Amino acid sequence: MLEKQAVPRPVEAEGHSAHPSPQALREMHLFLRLAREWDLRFERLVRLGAVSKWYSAVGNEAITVAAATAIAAGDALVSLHRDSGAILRYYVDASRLFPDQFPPLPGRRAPPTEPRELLYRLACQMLGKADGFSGGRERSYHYSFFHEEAGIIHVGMISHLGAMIPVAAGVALALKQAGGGRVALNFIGEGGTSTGDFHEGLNMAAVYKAPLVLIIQNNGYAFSTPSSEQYASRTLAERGPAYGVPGVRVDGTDALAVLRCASEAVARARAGKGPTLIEAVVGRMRGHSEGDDSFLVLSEDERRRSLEADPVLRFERTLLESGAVTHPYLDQVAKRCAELVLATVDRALASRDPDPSSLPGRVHAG
Amino acid sequence: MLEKQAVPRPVEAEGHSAHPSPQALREMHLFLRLAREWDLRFERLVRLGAVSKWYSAVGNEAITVAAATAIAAGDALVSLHRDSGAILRYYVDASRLFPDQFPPLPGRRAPPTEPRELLYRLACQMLGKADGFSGGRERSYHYSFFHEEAGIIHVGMISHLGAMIPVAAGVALALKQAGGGRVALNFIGEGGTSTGDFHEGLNMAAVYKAPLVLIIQNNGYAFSTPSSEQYASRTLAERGPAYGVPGVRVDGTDALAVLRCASEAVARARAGKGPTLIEAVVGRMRGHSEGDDSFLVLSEDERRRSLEADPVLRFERTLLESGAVTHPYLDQVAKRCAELVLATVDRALASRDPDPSSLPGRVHAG
Amino acid sequence: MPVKAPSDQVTYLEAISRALRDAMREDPSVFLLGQDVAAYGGAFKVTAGMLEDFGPERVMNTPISESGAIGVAVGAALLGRRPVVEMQFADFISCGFNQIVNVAAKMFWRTGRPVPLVIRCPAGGGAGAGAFHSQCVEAWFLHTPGLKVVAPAFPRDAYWLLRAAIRDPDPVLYFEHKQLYRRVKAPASAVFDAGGGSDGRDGHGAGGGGAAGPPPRIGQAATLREGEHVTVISYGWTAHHALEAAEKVAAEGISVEVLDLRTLAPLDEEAVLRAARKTGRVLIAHEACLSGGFGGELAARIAEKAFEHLDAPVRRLAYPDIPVPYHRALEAACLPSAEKIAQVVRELRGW
Amino acid sequence: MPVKAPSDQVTYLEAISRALRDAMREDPSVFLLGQDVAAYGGAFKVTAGMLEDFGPERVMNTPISESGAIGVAVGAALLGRRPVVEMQFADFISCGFNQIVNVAAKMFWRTGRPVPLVIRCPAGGGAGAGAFHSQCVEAWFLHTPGLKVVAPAFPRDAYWLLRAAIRDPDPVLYFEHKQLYRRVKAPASAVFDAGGGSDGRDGHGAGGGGAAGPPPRIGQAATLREGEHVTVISYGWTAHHALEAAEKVAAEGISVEVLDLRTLAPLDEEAVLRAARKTGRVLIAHEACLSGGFGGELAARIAEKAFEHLDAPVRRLAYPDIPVPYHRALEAACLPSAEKIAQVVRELRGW
Ligand SMILES: Cc1ncc(C[n+]2csc(CCOP(=O)(O)OP(=O)(O)O)c2C)c(N)n1
Ligand SMILES: Cc1ncc(C[n+]2csc(CCOP(=O)(O)OP(=O)(O)O)c2C)c(N)n1
Ligand SMILES: [Mg+2]
Ligand SMILES: [Mg+2]
Repeated sequence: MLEKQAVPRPVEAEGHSAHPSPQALREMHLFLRLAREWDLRFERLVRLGAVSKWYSAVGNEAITVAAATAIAAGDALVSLHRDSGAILRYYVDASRLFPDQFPPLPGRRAPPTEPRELLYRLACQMLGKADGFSGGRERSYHYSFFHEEAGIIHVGMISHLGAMIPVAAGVALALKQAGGGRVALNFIGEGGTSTGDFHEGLNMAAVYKAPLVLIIQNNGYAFSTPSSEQYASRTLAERGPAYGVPGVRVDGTDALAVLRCASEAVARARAGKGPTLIEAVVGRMRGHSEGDDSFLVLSEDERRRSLEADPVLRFERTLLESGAVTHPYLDQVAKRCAELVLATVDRALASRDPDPSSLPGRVHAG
Repeated sequence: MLEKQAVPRPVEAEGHSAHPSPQALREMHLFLRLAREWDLRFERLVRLGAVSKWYSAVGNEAITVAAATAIAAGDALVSLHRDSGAILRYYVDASRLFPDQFPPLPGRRAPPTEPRELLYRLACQMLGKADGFSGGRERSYHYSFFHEEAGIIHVGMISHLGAMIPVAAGVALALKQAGGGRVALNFIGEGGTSTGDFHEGLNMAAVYKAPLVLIIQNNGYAFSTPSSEQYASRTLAERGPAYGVPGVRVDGTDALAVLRCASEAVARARAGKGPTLIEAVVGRMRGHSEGDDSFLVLSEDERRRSLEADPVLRFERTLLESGAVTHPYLDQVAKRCAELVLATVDRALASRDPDPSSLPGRVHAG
Repeated sequence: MPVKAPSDQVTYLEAISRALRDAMREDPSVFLLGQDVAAYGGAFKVTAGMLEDFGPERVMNTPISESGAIGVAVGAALLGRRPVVEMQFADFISCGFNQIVNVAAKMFWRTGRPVPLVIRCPAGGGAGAGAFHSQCVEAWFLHTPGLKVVAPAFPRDAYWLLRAAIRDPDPVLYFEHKQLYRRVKAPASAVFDAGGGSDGRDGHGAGGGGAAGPPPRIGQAATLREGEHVTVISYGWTAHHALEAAEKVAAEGISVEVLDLRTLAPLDEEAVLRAARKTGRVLIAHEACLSGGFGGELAARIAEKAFEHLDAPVRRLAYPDIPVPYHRALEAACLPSAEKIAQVVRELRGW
Repeated sequence: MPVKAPSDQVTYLEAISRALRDAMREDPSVFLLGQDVAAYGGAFKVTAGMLEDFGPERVMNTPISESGAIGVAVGAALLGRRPVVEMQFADFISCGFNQIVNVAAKMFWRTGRPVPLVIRCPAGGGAGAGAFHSQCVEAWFLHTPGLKVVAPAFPRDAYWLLRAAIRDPDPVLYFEHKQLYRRVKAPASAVFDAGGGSDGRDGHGAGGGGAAGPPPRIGQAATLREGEHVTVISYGWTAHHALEAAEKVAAEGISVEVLDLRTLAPLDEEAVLRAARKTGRVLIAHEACLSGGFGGELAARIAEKAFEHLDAPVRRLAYPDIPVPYHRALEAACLPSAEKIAQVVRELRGW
C-alpha cells in the first residue's frame, strides 16, 4: 500500500513580476542562454551518434523560459517535447548556480536543490543513464520529478500528444482543491491542438475553473504538416473563448511579451478565475527532429526568416539596447553556460548505464 | 470480396427553399406532426412495457424536421438519438404518403420508396423485429439505410456520443470527392460537444472543407447535467470560428428560423465552402429517457416554460396566424398522422421476432 | 435520495455505494468524478445522495469526456488525491482508452509516481440494451501491464474490493456487472463484517457455504464450491451461472469445484492452478467474447503449468465472436447460462 | 523522392510502398490519409512521391487526430471509397481506439454496410525508441469481432496482404514491424510474382526454401520451415527470430517446424492445429506482452483441440509484462530473440 502522498506545500506564493528588475532580466537571459546551450549540445550528440533522437527546442526558449519565469516554486509544470527552457528555469535557481553573478532575488526562495546535481540527473535522463530520473527506463523528457521541499511538481510527457492536457487539468484541479493559489503550467504544439484531449482537457479545466495556464507553441508546423492543414481558424488564440477562457496571442520570440501574458494568466488562475489559453507564435529554427529532413519542408525564405528571428539573440539585443548588459557580459554568460552544459553532459556520458538485471522492475506501486 | 459500392448518385441538386411556399409550409407541418405522433406512440409503449428504452424527441422536431427539409435526396443524413424528425422527413415524400393533400412539389423528386413500407420497417427497427433495418440485431436508431435510387444515404448512430461526427465528416468528404455538390447533415447534443470526436471531426471537416452541416441541439441538459457543468463558453455557436467555420445560433423552437440557417449552411457546403456549425437552442420537454426521473432535475418553472415553448404548437400558431391553414385542417393532419403511426406500429408489434437460430450471423463482410 | 441504510439485506449495488461512502468518510483525498454522478446520483444511482453528504468539491459531474475525466483523475492522483471515476457504461471506456493504457498504466513504471485511481465500469449484457451498453471489455486491460482489474460477483466482494481498490496505489478497473446490482443480496452483517464472520455469499447455490474469513484482498480468488470431478473457473455474473450449473449437475452425480477469480489482474495463479490440478478437468466461462478473451490466458497458463494433471482438454465457454444483439431472444442465445455451463461440465466429466 | 523503382532486391518497406501505389493505380477509390503522408511521404517515407503521382485529393495529410482520421475513413468507406490510414506509429492507435472497436468493427454486423478500410500500423521495438514508439498492440484488436488483422514478416507477404487488405470489404489492421522495413529484402521477381514463382522469402534462415505458390491471401498461415521435433508458431519480426533459432538448434539435431501466422484474424486455425499435432511440442513466440497476448488464445486453442497430440506443455515466449524500456540494453533484455527461442525449443525437446 501507498504511503500517503501529500500534495507538495506551496513554497512561494508569487511568481516573478511582469515588470522584471534588471537582475530578473539578466536571470531570464541566463536561462535563455542555458536552454540554448543545452539543446545545441544534444543536437551535436545526435550528429556524433551518441543520442538517437532529439527534438530540438532551439527557437522555443523565449516561450518556455518566460512562461516558467511566471510561475513559482510550488506551482506545477507539465511539460512536452520542446520545453527544456521551462524545465531548466523551473528546476534551477540562478543564485545557487552562479552565486557570484546572481544574488538571491527578493521574494523568490531558492529551491533547496543543488542545481549542478539536478542538471547532471537531467543529462543522464536524456542519455538513458542509470542516474537519470527514470533510471534509463524512459526517454528524454518522458519522466516526472517531484521534490516537495523545493516545490517542484514536474509531470513529464508521454508521447501521445494532447494526452497531458487533461492530466495537467487534473493537476491544476488538485492544486485548487488543496488551496493556496497554486497553478499548473502546460505546453502543447499547434499540431497537438488537433487532438481530442486538447478539447476535453481544456473544456474540463474551464468548467472546473482549474488554475491551468496552457500555452500553445505555434511554430507553424507539426512534423511536416503546415498549420493550414492542421486547422482552419485564423488563430488558435480564438479557441479560448470557445471554451469560455481568455485566448491570448503573443509573439513567441519576445520573451518579455510572453512573460507579461503568462504572468497575467498565472495571476488570473491564482485568483480562482480559471484557465487561460495562450498562443505563442514562433518560427521554426530546426526540423521536427534532428536527423530528419523535415526542415526542408519550409521554403528557404521561411527558414531564413525564422533563423533571423532567433528569440535568444532578440532578447540579448533588447538587453544591450536598454543598457542593462554589455557585450562582454553576454559573452561571459554564454561561455559559462556552454561550459556548464559541456561538463554536465560529459559527466553524464561517462556515467554508468542501467543494469538489465534490474528488469523487468515493478510495474505496480503496491 | 465486396461488390463495388458506388457512391449513390445525386438525385436532386437543390433542397427546399428557405422561403417555403404555402404547400412547403404545410409539408413541414405534416412532418412536425408526424414526428410528434411517432414519439408519443413510443413513449406510450414504454409505459406499457412494450419498449424498454426510449429517448424522446418530443421538443426537438422543429430542428430536425427543418434541417432535413434543407437537404435533398442524394444528400446524406447521419443521425443521433433524437432525430426521428429528420429521418421521417428524409425518408418520406408527403405526396406519396397523402397524395390527396400534397401534390408533388416542383423541384423535389419523390423518393421512389413506398413510405408506408419504410415506416413499417422503421417501426420494426424500433421494436427489434425481424423486419427492422437491422433484423433485430440493433436497437432503435442504431441502424443504417442506404437506398441508392431514392437518394437515401442514412448512417445511423452508435451510442458513443461524438463518434459519428468524424464519420459524418468522412461521408461529407466522400460526397465532395464524388462531386455534384451534395452535403452531409449531422446532429449532436450539447453534451456530445464535449467529446474529443466533436473536436477532431469538426476540425478535420473544416480543414478539408467537407460539405458538412453540423447541428447542435442544445436542450440545456445532458441526461441530468446542465450546460453550466458541460461547457463554460457563452454559446456553442462561437465554437464555429474556433474551427474557421461559421457558427450560427438559432431558436430551435422556430422551424422557419432553423430552415433558414440550415438552408444557408447547405448552400455554403454545396458551393464548396465547407462546414457550418449551427447551435439550435431548445427547452427540454421530456427527461433524458422515458422512465427515468431526470426530468425532475429541471425546476418546475423551467419545465413549464419548455413545455409552453412546444415547437409543433408554435409552428401551428404561425400557420394559423398567417392564414395558411385552419383549425380543422390541423386537426385533420394530426388525426391522419396519429392513425398512420398507430396502424404502422401495431403492424410492427404483430410482426415476427428475429430467429435466434440465425445467430451469430456474419461479422465480416467478406 | 440516499441509498437506503444498511438493513438486513444488502444488494450488490448498495455494497458498492456503501464502499464509496465509507471510503469518502475515511479519507478526504477520495473524490468522485463521472457523468451525472452529482445531483442525479449516477445513471444507476450508485452515488445517490453523495453530493448532499460530501459537497460539490468531492462529487463532481464531468462533461461527456471519458478521456478528459480519466486524464483529470490521473493528474489529481499524481498529486495524491484518490479519484474514483464512474463510466456511465463500461462500453464508453473505449473513449478514454489511451489515458488508461498509456498514461495511467505506465506512469508508475516510468516515473515512480503512483496513480491511485479507480475506474468503475458498469458492464455486461442481459438487459436487451444492445451492442453499446452491454459489453464485457476487461480483456483489453488484461494485456496492459500496470493496471489492476477486479470483477466482484457478490456484495461482500464488491464492498471490500472497492475499498481495497480505492486504497490501492495503482490504477484499478472495477467491473460491476449490471445484472448483479439489484438481484444479488446478502445479509448486511456478512457483507460488512471485517472480522471473520460468514463470507457474505448471497446464499445463491452452494456459494453461501464457504468458510468464514477476513475480507477479500485484491489478487485473491475464492472457491465458491468444492468439488471433485470438474472445475469451473469464472467471474462476475458468470460465476453465478457456474454455481447454478454446479447445483444442477450435482443432482446427476457430478461434483463441481467453482472458482471465482474476483481479481483478474494480478491473477491468483496459484488458486487457478490448484483448482485445475484438483479435478484435472477445467471449464473457463466468461461473458466476454471468446477470441482474445481472458479465458485464453487462463487456459494457456493451466495447459502449461498444470499439463501433467489434465485429464481432458481445457474448455472455454464464452460469448460468440459478435457484438451483443439487441433483441432479447437473440441476446439470450449468446449469453453464457447455467445450462450451457452444465452441458460442457457433463462433456468434460465424460471425456 | 519516390521509393526506388523495383530493382533486383525489394525491401519490406518498398513492398508496402509498391502495394499502395499499385492499389491506387488500379482502383480510383483508394486514397491515403495520415499524418505527414503527403509532401513529406510519411515518417518512414512509405508514401514518398505519392502526392506528386496521385494528387492532393488522394494523398491527404491529417491533423494530429487519430480518432478523427479513422472516423473520416469509416465515413468515406461507407460511401464506397477505400481509405488507407497510416498511423505514424502503431502506439498512437490507442487514440483512435473507439472508432476502430465500436464504429468500424461493428458496422457490417450492425448495418450490413461494409467498411473497406485499412489502418497501417508501424509497430514494434528494437530501436531504442521507448515505451510509446515500440508497442505491439495487436491483441487489443483480436478481442474485437469484426476486424481483420494481418502482420506480414516478408516482403512478398507484405505486398500481397496489403493488396488484399485494400480490396477487403472489412476493416483491416495491417501491422508492419519497423525492424523489417529496411533489413528484410527479397528479389523483386519473387515478391511481385502473382503466378507460382518462388515464395519470395528473404532467404533468411531456411525461410527461402518454401514451396512456390500463388500469392498469400488473408487468413492463410505459412510454414516457413518443416520440422519434426518442435513447432514454433510466430509472426512479424519474431518469425525471423524463430527461423534463426531453428537454424541454430538444427546443428544440435533438433528439427523445428516454423509456422508464420501472417494473418491473426481470421486465424488459420487449421494450420495452427496441424503444426501443433505434427510435433506435439509447441512454442508460441511474439513480441507483445505475455499476459493477454495472442499467444494465450493460440495456446488455449491448441491445448483444447490438439490435446491428445501434445507431448509437452504448450510454451509461450513473449515480452515481459512491462512497458518497453528506453535504454537499449534494457530493451534487448526484454525482446524475444533467436537465442531465447532456441532455449525454450531445447527445453521442449527434452521434456
Ligand atoms: C497522438 C499522437 N499522434 C502522432 C504523434 C507523432 N508526432 C510526434 S511530434 C508530432 C508533431 C507535433 O507537432 P506540434 O504539436 O506542432 O509540435 P512541434 O513538434 O511543432 O513543436 C507528431 C505528429 C504523437 N506524438 N502523438
Ligand atoms: C461517449 C459517451 N459517454 C456517455 C454516454 C451516455 N449518454 C447517453 S446520452 C447522454 C447525454 C447526452 O446529452 P446531449 O448530448 O446533450 O443530448 P440530449 O440527450 O440532451 O439530446 C449520455 C451522457 C454516451 N452515449 N456516450
Ligand atoms: Mg508545431
Ligand atoms: Mg442535451
